[in-house]
Amino acid sequence: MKTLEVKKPSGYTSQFGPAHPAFKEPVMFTLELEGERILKADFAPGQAHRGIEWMGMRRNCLQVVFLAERICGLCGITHALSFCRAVEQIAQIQPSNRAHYIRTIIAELERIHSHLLWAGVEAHQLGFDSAFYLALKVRENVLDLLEALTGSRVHYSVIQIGGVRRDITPEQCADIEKSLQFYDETYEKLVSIFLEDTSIKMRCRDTGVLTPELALKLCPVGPTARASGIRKDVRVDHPYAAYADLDIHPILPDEYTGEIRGDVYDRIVVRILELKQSIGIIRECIAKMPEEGDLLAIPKLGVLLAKLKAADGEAVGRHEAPRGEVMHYVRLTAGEEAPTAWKVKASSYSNYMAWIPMLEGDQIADIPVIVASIDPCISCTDRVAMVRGDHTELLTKDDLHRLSVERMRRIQAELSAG
Amino acid sequence: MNILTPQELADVMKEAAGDGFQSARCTEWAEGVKGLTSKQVWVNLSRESLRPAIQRLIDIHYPHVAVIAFADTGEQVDLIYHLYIYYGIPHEEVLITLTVSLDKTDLKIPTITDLIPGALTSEREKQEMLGIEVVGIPDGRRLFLPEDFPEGVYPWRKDESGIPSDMIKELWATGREGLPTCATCEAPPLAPASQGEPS
Amino acid sequence: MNLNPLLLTVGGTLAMAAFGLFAGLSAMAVDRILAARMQARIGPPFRQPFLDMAKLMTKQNIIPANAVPWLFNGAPLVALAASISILLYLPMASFQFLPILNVYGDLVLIMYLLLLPALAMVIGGLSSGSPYATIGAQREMVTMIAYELPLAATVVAFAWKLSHAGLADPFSLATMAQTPIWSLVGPMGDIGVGLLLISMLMVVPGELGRIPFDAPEAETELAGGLLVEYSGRNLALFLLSLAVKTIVVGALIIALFFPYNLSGMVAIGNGLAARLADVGFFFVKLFVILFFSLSLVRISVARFRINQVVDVYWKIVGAISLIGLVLIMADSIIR
Amino acid sequence: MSFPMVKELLGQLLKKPNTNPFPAAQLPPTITGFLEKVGKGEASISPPVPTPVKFRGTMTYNRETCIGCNLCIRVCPAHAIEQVEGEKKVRFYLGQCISCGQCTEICPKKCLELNEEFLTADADRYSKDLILG
Repeated sequence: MKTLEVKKPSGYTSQFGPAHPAFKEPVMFTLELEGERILKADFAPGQAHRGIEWMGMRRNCLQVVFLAERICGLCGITHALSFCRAVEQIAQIQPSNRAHYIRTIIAELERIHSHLLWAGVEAHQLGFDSAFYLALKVRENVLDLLEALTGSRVHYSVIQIGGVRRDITPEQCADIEKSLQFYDETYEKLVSIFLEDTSIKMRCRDTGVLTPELALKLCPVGPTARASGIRKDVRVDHPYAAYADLDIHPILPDEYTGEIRGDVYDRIVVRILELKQSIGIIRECIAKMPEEGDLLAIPKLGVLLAKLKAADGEAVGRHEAPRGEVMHYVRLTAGEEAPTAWKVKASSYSNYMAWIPMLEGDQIADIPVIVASIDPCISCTDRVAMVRGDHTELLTKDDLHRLSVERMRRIQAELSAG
Repeated sequence: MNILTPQELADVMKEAAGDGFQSARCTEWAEGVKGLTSKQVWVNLSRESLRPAIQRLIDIHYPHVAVIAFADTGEQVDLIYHLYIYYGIPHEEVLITLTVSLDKTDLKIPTITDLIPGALTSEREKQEMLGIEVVGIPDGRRLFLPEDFPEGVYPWRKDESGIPSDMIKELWATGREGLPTCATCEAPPLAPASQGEPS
Repeated sequence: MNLNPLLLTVGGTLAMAAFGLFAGLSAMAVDRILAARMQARIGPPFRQPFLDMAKLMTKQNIIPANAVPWLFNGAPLVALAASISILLYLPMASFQFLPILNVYGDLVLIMYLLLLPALAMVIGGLSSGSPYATIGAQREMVTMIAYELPLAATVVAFAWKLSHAGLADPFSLATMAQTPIWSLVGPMGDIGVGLLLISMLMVVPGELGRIPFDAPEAETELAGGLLVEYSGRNLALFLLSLAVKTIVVGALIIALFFPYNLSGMVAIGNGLAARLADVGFFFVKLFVILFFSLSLVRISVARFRINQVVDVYWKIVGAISLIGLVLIMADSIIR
Repeated sequence: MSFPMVKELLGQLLKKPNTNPFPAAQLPPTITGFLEKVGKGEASISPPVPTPVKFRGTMTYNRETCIGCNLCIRVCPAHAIEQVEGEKKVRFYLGQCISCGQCTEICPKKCLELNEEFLTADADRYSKDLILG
């Protein structure tokens, strides 16, 4: 355990973000540095807060399903599935088992492409761009498969309250099997490149350590928690969709390295091994998928809308997103179309706190690597806070557009005058 | 570690909450071919008995705080603490939900970050989004809202201290009536600033 | 036709500067295309670096508010001038009149001139007043100190061997061009020179600030580090100085380890044909050296932290070069 | 000391790049010049990756069979559908449509479908060809 003896803070305070090439999404870090070493770290998220919950409480449940799906570009299915499961528990709608299996297959396919993108981004933060290109090249295969299954590469809009909107036909099962074989071969290559490469080990071993005791206290979720030795995986602990019928176990780094250190390298190990696990889950789901079973418990949307308006109660819908547990708390009151309360807990919400102990004690060079190692999923914003002197002004997209048009007009005037 | 059934857990919560205890119920939900059920315990209790209940849970199994949810029910604000215990044991996890109803005149609640530090993010968010004062919070700064967000406006509140209608700028409505000609770029006035109810 | 020597030198310098710029940018283009193809990408057209430089020249040249203007603008000029001046001391292919300033300088001067561009970058970074640039400047200084050890060991080994073999001017590159080092040493010495070659090839990425030793301007950490505040013409000058430095380092390794000329080995007659063959052979050698020391290395490893840069250069590369030195000495004493 | 990436890179050097060069392998000097050449047949646009069978592109709206029941407006998450005043018809803003396809399912008259068109980029969100009906 790296003990950090904090001397008199003689360092200087430096800010990383909100716009910084290391973060693909805006989050601001204020760091007290002493030379290269980080003494104290503090972060301010929310530059990308779009008030999704506020919008959700002004839409009916059918609209909220597709709004929830667009909370995050990478884990769309997660939010749609969690919200639908919450509403199904309130309105007592039980989807058919075939729908459960299709949901599980799509969710696991999403985990594969999300983990691959994360591996690429982590490699880019390490300055290892070839691994970034390789990961994204390999990821294209599952994106094309998902595009064939659901009609779109990112937002699948397959999950609906009461089941799924599209079936998986036997030919599509054959396509799935073909791309799973592709991933069986590339899995060996990914393991050798991401886990056996000397330069990655040099950079990631003992970087951004989250000790098991601290991990227990700060309640992280997903691979970040499992890499620090906490056996927490919603698919195992909480029986839902088709996961209850499969025997899966949480992946911990000691399966590959034989020890648990809770550093960035262990997080890479957990995520790469989870790729193998997902491939196994999908194969098992296709084999055990029940033949019959209607796709939607209530096919007619009008009837569904009426039933949801009459529903009353509160429930929690959960799913193990690629980054960790996603939980939607929904409360409906009879007679109101819009949910009375809707709280979305994305996986990074719980992992934010873990940044502080990870960053302190490491070097500046490790900041992008550590920040990316919990696979943060922050999201984008449409307004800019501009600081002029001490007066802060709020500019929206239209103001920015107006400013740029005015400047263009001024330049054209100067050119024509000149 | 002997695993208590949801009913036993409800009784433990009842005894830990003492006179602050209001009600408790257990719910189940089964999915999949095998039909294994997931277990949830919903407990309503008062503000004073929140910390003893959580302390009692810590003795059983160190809980994982998922999030503190909220609900604005007219003259009261419910704070809903979601905690998991028995995670790590396949199919045994129990979700314990402690609901505390605070009336809007006295929005104070003791912090639980000294028991479980992971709850800080949630408590800071409740403070800025609902106007709740968390007594003893170690770091009460704003988390998600920007520094220049007006004071006293709490986005999740549905009463007068919620988001005023002049702050709402429906982007989907912007520039819909007359099509904006790019020369002047003056987007025509907005649709009347309704609360955004779906038409 | 004995042109006035001053005119010859000035003309030679201008020609060499043009050659350095053109060859540098082409080396960058080849490097980018090959790196792209190895990463399964199409990659830019060959003229891309030239277009970039032309575009940068026309872009606005912003001087930050809290920068030191004369230092900020002077640094790029010094960097480019220093890089080009090294070219004047390097023998290339079999041109008799090269190196232009041969009589005035030798290996030790080249080692110092190699430091100047990096030093100019440090001064430019420190004078630009941005925290990222200051961190980048500190890292550049550390990297410079780190790769001095293997560089110095190689120079000492060569100079000692030549002086031990009784040659007149041991530090001059001209003498090294006439009597290649390989011919002076026995089998054990060959291993020593081979180790020195490996250590020099590992110094190339550090010298040019490329991955894995590009901590000073690490794109994802310091957002461009040293060059973060530079734009327009100043940035173009810095990038040009890096391009020329690529040729310089390549030509230096050729001059030290592979001073052979095609016309010497294969009789192509003399005159223009032999000269062209030598130039072609020089570029082939340059391409092979830059490919294996720069293009391949920079895409097959991750970036090192600054303390790892020092560890690698002092412990690993330093050890290799010192063992090479000892082997050469042992070889000449025993034989 | 293992560097597995080197073998992968050298192997890739001999293979074809993985990029699909849509619309052109490298950026032409001017886009409009390139498009004019394509118009005149001197240059050709390399085709995009083919879309699969049931790809969710943009909306097609059969204005005649529409009876103006506004059910689609109730389920549209993005408020992309708007009532036409004075007529029992609706208007679609494809600039805001998120292609979820929920309106195609609730429409009693089946006058809405998702087609396979995805090249709908436009400078102005409210340009003519991005508004249906």
